[in-house]
Amino acid sequence: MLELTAIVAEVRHPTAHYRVIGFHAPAIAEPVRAGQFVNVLLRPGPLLRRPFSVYSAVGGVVEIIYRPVGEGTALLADLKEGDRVSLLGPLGRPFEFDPDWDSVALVSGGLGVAPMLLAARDARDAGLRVTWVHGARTVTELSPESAGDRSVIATDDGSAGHHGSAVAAVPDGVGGVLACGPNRMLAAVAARWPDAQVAVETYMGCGTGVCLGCAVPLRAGGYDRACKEGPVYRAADVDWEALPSHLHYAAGA
Amino acid sequence: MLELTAIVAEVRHPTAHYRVIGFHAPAIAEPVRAGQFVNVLLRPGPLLRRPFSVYSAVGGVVEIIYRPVGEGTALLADLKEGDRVSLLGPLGRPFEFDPDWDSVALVSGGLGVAPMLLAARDARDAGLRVTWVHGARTVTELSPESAGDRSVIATDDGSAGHHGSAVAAVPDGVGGVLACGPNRMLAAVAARWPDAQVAVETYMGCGTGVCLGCAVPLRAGGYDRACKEGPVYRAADVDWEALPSHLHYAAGA
Amino acid sequence: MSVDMAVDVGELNLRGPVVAASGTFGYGTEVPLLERRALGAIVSKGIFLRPRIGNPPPRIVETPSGMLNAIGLQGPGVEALIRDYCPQWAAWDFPVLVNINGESAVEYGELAARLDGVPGVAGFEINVSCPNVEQGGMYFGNDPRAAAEVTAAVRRRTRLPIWVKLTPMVSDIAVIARACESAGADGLSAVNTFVGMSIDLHTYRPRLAFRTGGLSGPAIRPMAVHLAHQAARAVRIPVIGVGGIVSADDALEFLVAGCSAVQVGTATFADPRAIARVHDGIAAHLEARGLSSLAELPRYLPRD
Amino acid sequence: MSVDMAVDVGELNLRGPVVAASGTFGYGTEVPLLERRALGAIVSKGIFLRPRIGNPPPRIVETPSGMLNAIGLQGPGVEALIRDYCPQWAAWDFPVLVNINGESAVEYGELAARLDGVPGVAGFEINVSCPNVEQGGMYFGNDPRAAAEVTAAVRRRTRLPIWVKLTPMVSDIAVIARACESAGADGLSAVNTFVGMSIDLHTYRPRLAFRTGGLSGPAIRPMAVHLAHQAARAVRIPVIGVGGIVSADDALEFLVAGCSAVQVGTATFADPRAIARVHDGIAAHLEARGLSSLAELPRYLPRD
Ligand SMILES: Cc1cc2nc3c(=O)[nH]c(=O)nc-3n(C[C@H](O)[C@H](O)[C@H](O)COP(=O)(O)OP(=O)(O)OC[C@H]3O[C@@H](n4cnc5c(N)ncnc54)[C@H](O)[C@@H]3O)c2cc1C
Ligand SMILES: Cc1cc2nc3c(=O)[nH]c(=O)nc-3n(C[C@H](O)[C@H](O)[C@H](O)COP(=O)(O)OP(=O)(O)OC[C@H]3O[C@@H](n4cnc5c(N)ncnc54)[C@H](O)[C@@H]3O)c2cc1C
Ligand SMILES: Cc1cc2nc3c(=O)[nH]c(=O)nc-3n(C[C@H](O)[C@H](O)[C@H](O)COP(=O)(O)O)c2cc1C
Ligand SMILES: Cc1cc2nc3c(=O)[nH]c(=O)nc-3n(C[C@H](O)[C@H](O)[C@H](O)COP(=O)(O)O)c2cc1C
Ligand code: FES
Ligand code: FES
Repeated sequence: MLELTAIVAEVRHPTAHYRVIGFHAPAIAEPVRAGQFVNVLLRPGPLLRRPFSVYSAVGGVVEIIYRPVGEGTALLADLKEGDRVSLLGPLGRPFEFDPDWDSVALVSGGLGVAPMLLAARDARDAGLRVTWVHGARTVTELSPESAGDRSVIATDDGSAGHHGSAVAAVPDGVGGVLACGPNRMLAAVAARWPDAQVAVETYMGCGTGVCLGCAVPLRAGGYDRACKEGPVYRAADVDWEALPSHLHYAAGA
Repeated sequence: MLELTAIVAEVRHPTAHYRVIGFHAPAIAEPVRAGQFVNVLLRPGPLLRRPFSVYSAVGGVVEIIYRPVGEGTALLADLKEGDRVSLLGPLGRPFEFDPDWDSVALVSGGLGVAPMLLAARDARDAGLRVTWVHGARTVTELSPESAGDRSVIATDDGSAGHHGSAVAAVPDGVGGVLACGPNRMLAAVAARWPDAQVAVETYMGCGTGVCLGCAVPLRAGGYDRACKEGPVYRAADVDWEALPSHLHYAAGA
Repeated sequence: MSVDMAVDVGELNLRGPVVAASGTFGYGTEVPLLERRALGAIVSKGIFLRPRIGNPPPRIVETPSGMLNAIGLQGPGVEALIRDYCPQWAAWDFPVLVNINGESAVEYGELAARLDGVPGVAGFEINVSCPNVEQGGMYFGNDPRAAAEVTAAVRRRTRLPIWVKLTPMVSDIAVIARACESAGADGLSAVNTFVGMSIDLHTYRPRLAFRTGGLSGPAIRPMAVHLAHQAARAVRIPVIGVGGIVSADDALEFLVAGCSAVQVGTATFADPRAIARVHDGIAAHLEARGLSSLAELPRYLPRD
Repeated sequence: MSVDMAVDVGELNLRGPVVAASGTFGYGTEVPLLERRALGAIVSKGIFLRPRIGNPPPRIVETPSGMLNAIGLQGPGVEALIRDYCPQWAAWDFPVLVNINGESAVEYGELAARLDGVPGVAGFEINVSCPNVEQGGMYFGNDPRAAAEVTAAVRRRTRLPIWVKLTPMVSDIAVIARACESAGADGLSAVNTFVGMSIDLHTYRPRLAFRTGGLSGPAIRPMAVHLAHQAARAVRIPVIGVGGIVSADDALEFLVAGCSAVQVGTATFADPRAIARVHDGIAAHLEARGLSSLAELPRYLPRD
């Protein structure tokens, strides 16, 4: 875990609703793995940092993808090339690739696509075939940058690809399943593939394991820290009933 | 009193330490008179507005002059042409010109020069001869834009003009005296010219007369509101002993 | 807007739930009353029987998301109030409540008696919670017996609505709330400011001449919501929530937490139109949820 | 820097006045200890005799210049603490105090007895002020008799330094402070968090699963400075100021107001180097004023 001041390298708008911002931060870009996150300090701005999954890490630049929904993301959207922010990262446990897998499905809903670009990279590095399955409300939402992999789209309104949930759209016979998205989607993932790895979201105070604010309820009882033992969990290990699912900014996901 | 959203029309740096920012606000620029102020809202920014004397009002643009010393003025310094801020103004009672005067001395220390540009304008409009007397710590500080009027400079360190206080540097025989600057300077003004008009500074909550936060202690007993009955007072009417003089950002004045 | 925003706070029918908080709106006469359509009521600056000059300056300090004030209840006294302000209030189409103060229960009672029946006075807010005066003030609000005594003293002298303004500086606000209810209060304003201090690092002394002041503004909102909720759970009379409201969402937190109405204070300093903004935002929230009146807003109010 | 920053807090000699606040620094082992030269001491996360799972999520909410937390004293219990953390602490060159919690005075005493003499444990901070547990916690801190009883129970079981962490939710902190001093406390940490609530306008229920939480961060600083000052005026033992410190100036306000040391909590979340920054800033302030040691800092501490 590092704390460093990073310079904004670029800002992009891949879709009407989502934005990408890149920070020059080689010391994080180099070690980061899929599923890990950075904690961004905005000053002047809210008291606490804002955690974001690392979306890509190329050429020393750490990218994150977000939707402006509140105080923090509004300030993020104001940042321009050359501005400085403090980053903490890489944080959390990444997705793990089982040597027995020959293929992997990357299942995402809405902004849950955030860790999947890195997951695809790490999967390819591990010699796995990759199937993307992305669920969106309508076709106008982000489609993952799936770079020649097999790719399945599901939309709530049927405006593109499968009509219905991303989970239902996943073809049979995939090896590993990695998922990220609204909690109710992840609960469905857990029902279909108990061994799937899922990246969850919680409110976070510190992102470094000291505050115990990011509690994830476990089926086995008790709580883990999303920022330290998570954010990636074995799907069946999480007590989905007890994990708050009213993360409102993700509702549009 | 108006509340309006004004667009930043220009920013200038007349000296190394001072900055001027102009807001397009004809509805304030037109009626404003010397000694009145505007109350500026900075968002995102501190809870309360920041009051500033109106420095000039030409072509519908209200200018203020300031030194970046704290949270509010730092945000002010970040504003760029085209940005929007909310202004309240014009606020407070202006300097009054006595029809018996034939001339007037404008005595200022440091940023106390702020209301003097307008005072000179109003004085000339009233047909008065104007003498500027400006006190500074050293010659590097702002000299007023005295436009052909008689002008006297006093510096604490003798690096230019009179060596010593602005009050001592005022020539005899001036008609009216209008003054603005650190409270200890204004107390000296009061000692020499009880009838001088002085513009004081206090902390302000509202700027509109409702909070009673801007209390100015009176020789006659009790307190006036700097934002309503002031900020311009007859020098002898203020209880200078009881008026806080530890306005730290003005200490450099 | 088609939403019905009217609310009954005891006997007082307000056209909207947003009230101007005492000490932050003067006597309602200082600033041109823009958008008065949105004003539920005004609570005037705290008054004593006799004129008071208030505390020496500095009287205010800004703090993170808040401010400290130590005005010290500067005011012209009741006779000047009746002469200079009540006639103006009598002409307005919304109620003005007078925030009353005293150094003893008797003084509070006398003030109410003097103002009872004066045209323009629609009710009283008993301030037993001012942290900025040496005598009286917060002392009465700390102690259930004293708070009840003051309330009863006022009750005996007026039939006008009485709100009691509670101090947050207590371990259990429910006890005070019940004491005031039993003594005849028609409503409770929760809460007044929290005591705070700020040190000047140039002088190494308190920044405020009075040394301490009352903390207001968004900083206190989570505490104020909790206290207003505790009060609302403890009594049957309406609670008027106050503390740190800037936006409609802030006001809605108090309303959901069990308050009948809210007061906006410090926010007015930055935005003289804050009350209208909050009022309109509440209406917009209700409309977006398909609710046709404020009364339909869901409340979270488990009873003790 | 040539300034002498060492400070004696009772028997404990700290190399600097800035201490990590309980619950905001974990057990000191989670994050690589950068710049430990600046750490006066660490107070570890609150512990009970037995393991506790803590409260369900959501446990935190951000508020203006502050945050609410309702962690609920999640922890592994004293045996795991002794096994997993104390050995690491024993190797450090600054003291670690254990923040101890119980549901009865007896439990506090047993916890102290179990930890007394364990290498790595330099002292105790008695938490009688946690707002986030159903049993114990703040209840003890509200009542001078209960606070004194807990303090005495711990005093009987250990000769190590004891600080008592005071709750701000009282009308008169001086009374509690004196009660703890008389019962044998070596220092007082002032203050813990303020109770607050925040309402979710989507669910119309409290955002925190525990419903209420403890408010920390800059929002509470003016109140914390006032309470620490009131405590310092009331007792002869050292007071450790805590609440909303982000900068050196914030810390200096507490020190001038009569505190011997300070704790930094929430600020660490945004800036893991906050303690070093505050420490260095205090030293720079002293140097700029020509003071050669922290002891020379002027204090504003009129005695009661
Ligand atoms: C491990 C992790 C990875 C994340 N990755 C991403 C990402 O890749 N892209 C992205 O856009 N966001 C991500 N988030 C969420 C992100 O941290 C911000 O919370 C979110 O972007 C909103 O921030 P804000 O300051 O704009 O909103 P706020 O002003 O804080 O809030 C806006 C709304 O969102 C809700 N909200 C805010 N923060 C959270 C939170 N942490 N959890 C649930 N609800 C919240 C608030 O209740 C409010 O309704 C991640 C969070 C975690 C914990
Ligand atoms: C009627 C009036 C006219 C003014 N005209 C001008 C002007 O023309 N140019 C100008 O630069 N400033 C003027 N001021 C002061 C201005 O309002 C700001 O307070 C000042 O610029 C510092 O603001 P800040 O937010 O940057 O500093 P802050 O972060 O608020 O504070 C920086 C330092 O200044 C002190 N300070 C802040 N505000 C005040 C205040 N109102 N009074 C005393 N001390 C304070 C603080 O204690 C602190 O030490 C005027 C004030 C009044 C009341
Ligand atoms: C400058 C100022 C003066 C106040 N004067 C009074 C008063 O006279 N009587 C009273 O009951 N409350 C007074 N208050 C308290 C407010 O009415 C309100 O309870 C408090 O400020 C919290 O609300 P807010 O955060 O919306 O300001 C005053 C507050 C401020 C800031
Ligand atoms: C997430 C969190 C957990 C805390 N846990 C404890 C605790 O276990 N024991 C305790 O005495 N105080 C605890 N506190 C209170 C802090 O130690 C401190 O008193 C309070 O946060 C005020 O200081 P601050 O504003 O610097 O954070 C906790 C605070 C936070 C924010
Ligand atoms: S966010 Fe603080 S422990 Fe996870
Ligand atoms: S600043 Fe509020 S009355 Fe003058």
